Amino acid sequence: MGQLYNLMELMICVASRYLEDGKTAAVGTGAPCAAAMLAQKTHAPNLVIFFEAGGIAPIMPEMPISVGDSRTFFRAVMAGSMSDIMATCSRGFVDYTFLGGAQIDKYGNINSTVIGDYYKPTVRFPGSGGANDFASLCWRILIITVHGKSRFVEKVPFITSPGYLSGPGAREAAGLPPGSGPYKIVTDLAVMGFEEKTKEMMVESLHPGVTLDKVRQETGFELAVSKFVQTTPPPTEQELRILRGEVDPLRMIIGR
Amino acid sequence: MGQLYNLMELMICVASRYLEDGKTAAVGTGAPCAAAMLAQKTHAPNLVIFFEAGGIAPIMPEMPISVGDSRTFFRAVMAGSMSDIMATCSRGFVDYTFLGGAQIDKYGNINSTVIGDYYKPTVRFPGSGGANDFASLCWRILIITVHGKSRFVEKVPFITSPGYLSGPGAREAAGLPPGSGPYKIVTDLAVMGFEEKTKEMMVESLHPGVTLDKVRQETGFELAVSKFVQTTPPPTEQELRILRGEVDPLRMIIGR
Amino acid sequence: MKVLEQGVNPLFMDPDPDNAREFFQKKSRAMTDKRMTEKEAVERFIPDGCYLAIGGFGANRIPTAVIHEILRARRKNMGFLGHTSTHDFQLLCAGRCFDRVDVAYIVGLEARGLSPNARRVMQSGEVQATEWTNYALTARLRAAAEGVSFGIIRTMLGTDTLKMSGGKVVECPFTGKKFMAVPAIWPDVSVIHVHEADIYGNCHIRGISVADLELARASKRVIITTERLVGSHAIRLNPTRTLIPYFLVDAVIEVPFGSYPGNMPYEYFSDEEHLALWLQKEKDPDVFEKFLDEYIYGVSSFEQYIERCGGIAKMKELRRREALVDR
Amino acid sequence: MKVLEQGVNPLFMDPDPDNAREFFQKKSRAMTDKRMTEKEAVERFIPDGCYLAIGGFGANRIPTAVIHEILRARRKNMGFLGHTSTHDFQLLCAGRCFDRVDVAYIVGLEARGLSPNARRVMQSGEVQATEWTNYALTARLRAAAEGVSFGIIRTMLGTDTLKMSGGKVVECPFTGKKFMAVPAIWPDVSVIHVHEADIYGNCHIRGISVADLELARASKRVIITTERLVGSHAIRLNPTRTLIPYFLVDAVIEVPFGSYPGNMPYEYFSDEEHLALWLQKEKDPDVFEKFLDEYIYGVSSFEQYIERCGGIAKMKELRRREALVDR
Repeated sequence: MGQLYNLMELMICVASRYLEDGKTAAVGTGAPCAAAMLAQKTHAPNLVIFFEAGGIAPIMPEMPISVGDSRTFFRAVMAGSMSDIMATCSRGFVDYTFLGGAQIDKYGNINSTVIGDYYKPTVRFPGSGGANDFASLCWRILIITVHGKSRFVEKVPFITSPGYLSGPGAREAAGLPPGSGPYKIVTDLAVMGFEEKTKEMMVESLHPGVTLDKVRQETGFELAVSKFVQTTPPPTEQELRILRGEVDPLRMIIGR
Repeated sequence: MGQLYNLMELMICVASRYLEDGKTAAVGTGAPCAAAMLAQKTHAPNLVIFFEAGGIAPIMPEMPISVGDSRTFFRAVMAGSMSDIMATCSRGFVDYTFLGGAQIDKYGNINSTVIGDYYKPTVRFPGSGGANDFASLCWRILIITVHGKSRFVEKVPFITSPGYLSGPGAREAAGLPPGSGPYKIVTDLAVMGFEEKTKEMMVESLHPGVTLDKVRQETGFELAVSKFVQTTPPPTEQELRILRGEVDPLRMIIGR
Repeated sequence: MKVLEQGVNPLFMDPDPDNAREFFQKKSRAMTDKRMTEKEAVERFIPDGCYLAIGGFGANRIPTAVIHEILRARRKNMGFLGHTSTHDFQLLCAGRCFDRVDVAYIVGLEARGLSPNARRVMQSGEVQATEWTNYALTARLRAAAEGVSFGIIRTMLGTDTLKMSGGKVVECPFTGKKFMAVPAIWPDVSVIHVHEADIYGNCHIRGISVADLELARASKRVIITTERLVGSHAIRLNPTRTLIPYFLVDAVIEVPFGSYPGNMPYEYFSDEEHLALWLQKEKDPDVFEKFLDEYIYGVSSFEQYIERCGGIAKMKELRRREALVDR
Repeated sequence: MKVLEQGVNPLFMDPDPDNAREFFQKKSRAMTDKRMTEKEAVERFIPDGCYLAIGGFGANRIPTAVIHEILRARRKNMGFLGHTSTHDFQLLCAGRCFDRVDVAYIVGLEARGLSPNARRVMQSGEVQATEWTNYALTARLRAAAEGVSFGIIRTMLGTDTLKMSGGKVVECPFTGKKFMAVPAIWPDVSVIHVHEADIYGNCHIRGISVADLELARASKRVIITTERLVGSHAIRLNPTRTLIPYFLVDAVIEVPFGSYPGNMPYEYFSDEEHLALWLQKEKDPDVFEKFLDEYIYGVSSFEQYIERCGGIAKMKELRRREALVDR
């Protein structure tokens, strides 16, 4: 299998399938942007892409390297402002957002700020950027990240961006918009959703050749498992051809 | 005297003298705009004019008929928005504003909303428009109006736009920016300022041929009088020539 | 949040952003051809009783064609956002279309004088009013555009405008100072006239935008009338110019001279003679009724209205006035 | 105003709008020639200890020339608004210019990776930080631009980002719902790179404005670097395009290729090779020191820096990259 596609290609192809046609998505650079562009070129030609710095619905000639570079508003419908983009998310106009992050816990909370003491951190990460804003305001949060015990932890030491926080009802209690929250997490091993009642992370499909034990080994907490665990359909030839030929010909992302 | 200039011309010329060069002024249409344009063409060439609908520093080819018409941003420095203009006033960037109004009281409070019961008014006026906003946010409020007992009342029945409200300290107590407030009132009879301690309206200069008794007759409350009441210098030939020839050649305002 | 003081008059619209979010979540984001006629737009998006807002500034860049259609459709019991309204308000009063209004500026036509009929309507006691200011209403739209339930300004404080409003005075949690909190407002529908739009509703406005950026974002439905339709490439060629993106828009109507008798910046000046005629005819209700029949109710289209007002000759004259030739 | 919850970290700037009003009241409104050199601008408007903000978006439309000059002037103990900052933050860390930072996005260069030196600086514990988000900082600037002491948003809620911020959770006086209140911030000085400006400081920006509309209005002093100077007639011919009016601006510096090595929309793309070189050289502090001497401290002007980076040939190559010829 490994010869047919690499794990980054797998993650991008699988993630792209969750973006519905005719919906709106706020994305960052890297894999999330690649997944959104791939969706546009396959099943979701009318997917509307927003970038936090102001770009709306660009016709991207190539992968942007920054969410504020000129590719993010090339032949766009509008080149606006951060204030306008975030306000649009706040009004409920943006259906999906696509995030990464250093660490994630069972409620889908993300840490991209620090590891160790905040005032003298062992590791300082960039912080929220626009991630907390998108995770608060967009309807459905998608996350792409590689699996690993140090990344998938019981409770993140610092909640940079909100998942379901401490569990059911916690987002609403905190003042976040009702009906919003983490939706799917796509890793190099599996796709996880969230259990309806408990809001805990739940394995929904295993990538080809991956066992549930393997996923559990790479996860730092007790994973719920869907009654209907499936095998993730592998990337199709068409997906791979478009991803390699049109979305990321320079292999900026899939070459990593 | 009446042959040399009419009372509207007198009011406009006198009012224009209070606008300093290099300062900013938010003005409405009619006499206030004429006074500001006259000031620009005489002693204050660098007076910067703002219009509430978004025009900043236009080179006005003629008197605007609306604060939102195309003359208010003809060859302007910026054609912006109401939000931006009001925000600029709120930040303290606008030195003067120039208002009219149906009624005014001894503290410089203005009524331009209703006479009689609010819910079934005897007379309904336009309301605040941007007047309350300018009177709240600009540093110095100038008012042009004709004198009369029914206009100059002890206490306006409805405070549309704030003067000194109930007296010393009242603006600050209400939450309005410290240091702002009514500055001068120019009528067809006199120029009034406000007494430093009491914040009450005070006669500062009488127009040529006007007696203090006449002003008192036309005022519905006890007017304070400055120790140094002067006679208002009449419009100069230059002021009249420019007002009639360049500012209002169609006599839209001075013809009233 | 501690409320130190508050207005006594009602809010006509729900200030809850989550109800607005629910509506906007369901609104289509599809880039479809949204062209239709004034009649269709009023039929589909402006029912009796809805809360309406008009873009532009009273008699500048106003969507006259749609307002005339609202009168011809005999719409009643509407709510209205009386924000910088002049001729638009005068028209809706002529049709007795609304029974409640958020007031910042009404019944007046600026330097032109006051509308006798609009005053009759507002003095009848039949219209419920809540008082605000131009900036307060802009701030209410801005808060709605930002998806929050209120905005913070420093005006209205200490006045009867505040007492007769629906606003509240609050204390800043950082400075302890007093500020005016005004509730967000999401109008049911707004109608905005622009210079250029494509068939999807991406819009350009030349000159001041007044409060239309905020209005288009706050409104649940947006009807665009445009001087001219342009190809989508004209939008994508210069996305910096887009003020209103397509996904906010529900209807696009091409209406040349659409702001007549108002001013359209860079296109044509206002018809002051016609606007003066309105103020004169309004003095006598019977005379005014005949006037309305002649110019609105007895007219089948905006084009016919333009003809009755002098047609292309008049339009050419107003273009000359606007262009300031010889200056 | 009832505070339900609040962050524990300090505000680095005074949120009182009346102190800002006092400053802005005294600021000149005169339309004077504001051209000067980077050296003069830094000398006059960017003293040790001041609170600085940078326009654009990290490595897009950034005022590189002035940032280099800040390093050469050995500025210390500054405050910094870490809003969408990438290469700008990397530069200021290289100069160890600041000791306090409001954080939304720092130490990273987006898809390019993380800055080893910036991480060393931030992990040293020598820099005081307060945590925010991109929108929270935009909202803080927006509140300042509106002349009020706080703004209302719906993000940060429920997270440690809130706990480590200086924000407060409040209850809406209209709906009773929880919102995030963020304090206004008026930076001492901001530096913004634009496409066109006249000698008075009226500015055009092509493409996204990011948060520069709010930033220019919130800042007490504004330094503009511009790709090219244009005559004032070019501004007055199309006032709709003006994003930053002259009276906000204190200095205008013409710097062609001024955003290099960053991207300047419609002009030239970012120099990814040079930005990659930074990340590589930063790994070893000694190597990095020599690198800084070669490209910044040992260089007398931005023009000389451009020369060392490949001069006009490189610029032509980046223009080609930006223009997307053959696509």
